[in-house]
Amino acid sequence: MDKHELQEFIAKRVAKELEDGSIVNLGIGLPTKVANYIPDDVEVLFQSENGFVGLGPSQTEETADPNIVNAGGQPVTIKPGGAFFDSAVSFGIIRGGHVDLTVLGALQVDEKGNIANYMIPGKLVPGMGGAMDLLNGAKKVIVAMQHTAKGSHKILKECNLPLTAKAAVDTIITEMGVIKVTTEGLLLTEINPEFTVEEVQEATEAKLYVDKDLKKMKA
Amino acid sequence: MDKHELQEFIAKRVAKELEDGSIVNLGIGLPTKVANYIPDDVEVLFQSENGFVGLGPSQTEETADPNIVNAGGQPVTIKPGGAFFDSAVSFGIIRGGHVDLTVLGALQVDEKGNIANYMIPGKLVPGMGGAMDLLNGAKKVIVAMQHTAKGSHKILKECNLPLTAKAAVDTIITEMGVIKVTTEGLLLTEINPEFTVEEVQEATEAKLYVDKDLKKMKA
Amino acid sequence: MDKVVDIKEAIKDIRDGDTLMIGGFMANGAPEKLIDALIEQGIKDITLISTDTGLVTTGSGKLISRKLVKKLYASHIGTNKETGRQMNEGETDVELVPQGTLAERIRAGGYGIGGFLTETGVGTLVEEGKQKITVDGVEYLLETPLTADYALIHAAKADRNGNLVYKGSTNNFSNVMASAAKVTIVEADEVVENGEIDPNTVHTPGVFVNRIVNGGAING
Amino acid sequence: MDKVVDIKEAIKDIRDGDTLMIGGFMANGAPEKLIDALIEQGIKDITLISTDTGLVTTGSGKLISRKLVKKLYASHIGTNKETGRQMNEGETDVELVPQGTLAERIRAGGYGIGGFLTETGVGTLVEEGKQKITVDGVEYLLETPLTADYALIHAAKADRNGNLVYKGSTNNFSNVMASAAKVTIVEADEVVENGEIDPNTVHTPGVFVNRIVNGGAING
Repeated sequence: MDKHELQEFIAKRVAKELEDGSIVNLGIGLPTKVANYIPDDVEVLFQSENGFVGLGPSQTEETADPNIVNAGGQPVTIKPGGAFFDSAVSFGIIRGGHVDLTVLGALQVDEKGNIANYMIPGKLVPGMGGAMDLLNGAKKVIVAMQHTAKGSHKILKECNLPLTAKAAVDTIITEMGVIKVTTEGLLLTEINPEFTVEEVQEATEAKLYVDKDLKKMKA
Repeated sequence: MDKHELQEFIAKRVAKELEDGSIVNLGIGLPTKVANYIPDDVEVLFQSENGFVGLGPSQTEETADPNIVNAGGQPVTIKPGGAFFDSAVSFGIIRGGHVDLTVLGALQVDEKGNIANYMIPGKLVPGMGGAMDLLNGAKKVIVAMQHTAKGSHKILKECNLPLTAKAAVDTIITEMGVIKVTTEGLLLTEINPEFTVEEVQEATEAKLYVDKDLKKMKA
Repeated sequence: MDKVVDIKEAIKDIRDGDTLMIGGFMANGAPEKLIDALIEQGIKDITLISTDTGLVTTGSGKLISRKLVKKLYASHIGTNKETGRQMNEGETDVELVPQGTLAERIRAGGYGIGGFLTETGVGTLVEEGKQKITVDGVEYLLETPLTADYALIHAAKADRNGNLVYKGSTNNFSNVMASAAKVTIVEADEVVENGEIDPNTVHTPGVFVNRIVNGGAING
Repeated sequence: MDKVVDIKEAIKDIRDGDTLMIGGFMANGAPEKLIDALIEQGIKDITLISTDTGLVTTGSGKLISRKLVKKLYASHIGTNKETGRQMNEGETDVELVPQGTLAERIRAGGYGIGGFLTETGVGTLVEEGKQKITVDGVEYLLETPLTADYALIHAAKADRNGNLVYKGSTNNFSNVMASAAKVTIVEADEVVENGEIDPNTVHTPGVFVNRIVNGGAING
């Protein structure tokens, strides 16, 4: 799989985690692609942290309404039954536990569920935006990312970049498998049949426990 | 003057304190009457703490819109240029210092500007409603009340009823005069010509300082 | 998502001892039909959070009059004489909360705020049992969040997703209460399809609402 | 009360070193004409509070690109490369604030809240220099209010009293910023008479607004 295919594969698998009737916030980048793969029998409301629920599909320059953009600043629509509000309400929704699921990318995740995804000191400092609030506030946090960064480990014993949040991640979904963060450590519950458990462990710094009921990962 | 005339006299004098362009909150009872005496050249916006600015006149049963009541639960109107909001915004306006003036009644006021107006322990405990917020939040606080309660002092050296707020009152307006709360004590700045300074002092437990520029109180 | 349910269905899991937030300001904007249905269903020992207790025969006051409330958080109880009597005779435990503090504590409960600092109540009985925190030389009370098992509120209009529109001064505490309960139940005078409420005019987003009762369709 | 003024009049008392809040999310809903007029007037050493710094050529980013900002409070600066460069080279002092915390700190500033407790940022660099408070066994950061000398915001519509209506996602930080500045200046695409905005649909009450510029009547 090339990078594009990898990302679509991950997004498709994440989409299966979406529960009917839930409120979902998707981060920028790979997580945004999840919206393209929602199962037909599942209705979710997407929240856009800049100020609405009912986020609809991206628009072209021709169809764009300049008054409606997503959290990436791109033109989108609002679906029937959506609502606009200000940033204080939007983050009240997030921080008050009214978002059922958030899907975010990460630079690093560790076996305690710590996550680093907003800065590389002295190099890349885009800022945390709404990520810290989402990680603390959302009922469930899925990290969706490629398993390694050009071969370097991203799933670590302990993050060494500045944290975005402590003990916040519930599930990690990569092209290699699905990993749950448990109090005992990282539990591999699904594996992409293209890889062996040994290969996944090799691509992971933290120790992986393997679910006795390990399943094949299907996108 | 009978009780009714006294109250109208006080309300008229208070009305002269209203500044053009200001946001004003009037308490229930005597303070409400102030709205009837706004000078022609003065435009004020009244806030109703249950959720709007632009409070208009009271309505009869026939003209009442059941969706619009004032903080006393009575049917009123909203004036053009007004706005409705929820209680959190309403008290944000109050606590954030966006109300220029509040006029409230009191059971007791003292020379430090302390005020008691929400309970008589074991007897009358209606609750503070929005009074504590108004006393702390409004830029200026006028107490409008009869000078004594059937002869008993209400303007004291020190309040002995549970306080509604500490050091909150700026001005006291009664049928006898206008008293400013200063760091040196209570300063009588205007006197109703029907009374002598001695009579006002006698009706006041706290020591009154008399302004060297003492004016006649006109309603 | 269609959150519209029958009124009996909407409230049937409310139990004795639950904590309820009930909207309305002197019963203006109170969910009268939900309250009546609750009385009919029969529950007791409620912890009630309501800015006032309406009048003896309106709003949340109806629960007080029937002695169904064990503990009350309110800012003003002067318009319902029965509340004062129950308080003075020790029948009901009443915590008086300044109205702005009450609204903000409820919002904090709904918005994930662990507490907030306010000058309201400093130097008064409201201080009792509260932590005082000084920031930049100013003394504040630390007020903590309020949440509930159920919020019962009224709206003029709801769509099926639960987006709400209020009229006039009837919003008052309803908007913040909607956010602060595990289950928020709305009595709406009118229920419309999704898309029929302009998303720019929604007062309470449907994400805060769990069940909608069509109040306009209920007799009486 | 007629708060409508000429654009030059509206901003003429803004001085070097003042603290400005500027609305907009990646410049969506930013008061572009007010920002342009401010650049033309010529000020420097601003303390800027803005959730992001737009792009290099839009929104509050235009002030960054011209090196007019001394200190910045923002949640995200990734879309304006010049902000990152100035931060890394020590030209501009940048305090990164989580977006929800930023909105809440501004609201606290406008609403008279002395501070609030949040779990956001616990265990991260955001903790630095902040008081930690434990309530019921949960550790929170005490976040303090933000206020400004001026707030510069955009609205779709304003009446002469300053009641504002936004469209779509353009509200974002504007509503809270309006409450938190000594002087709030609005660039409205349309100005209407009092009474022409339904009081039930007002997003920001005019009590928070001091000056209105009719953006629709200005060329360019």
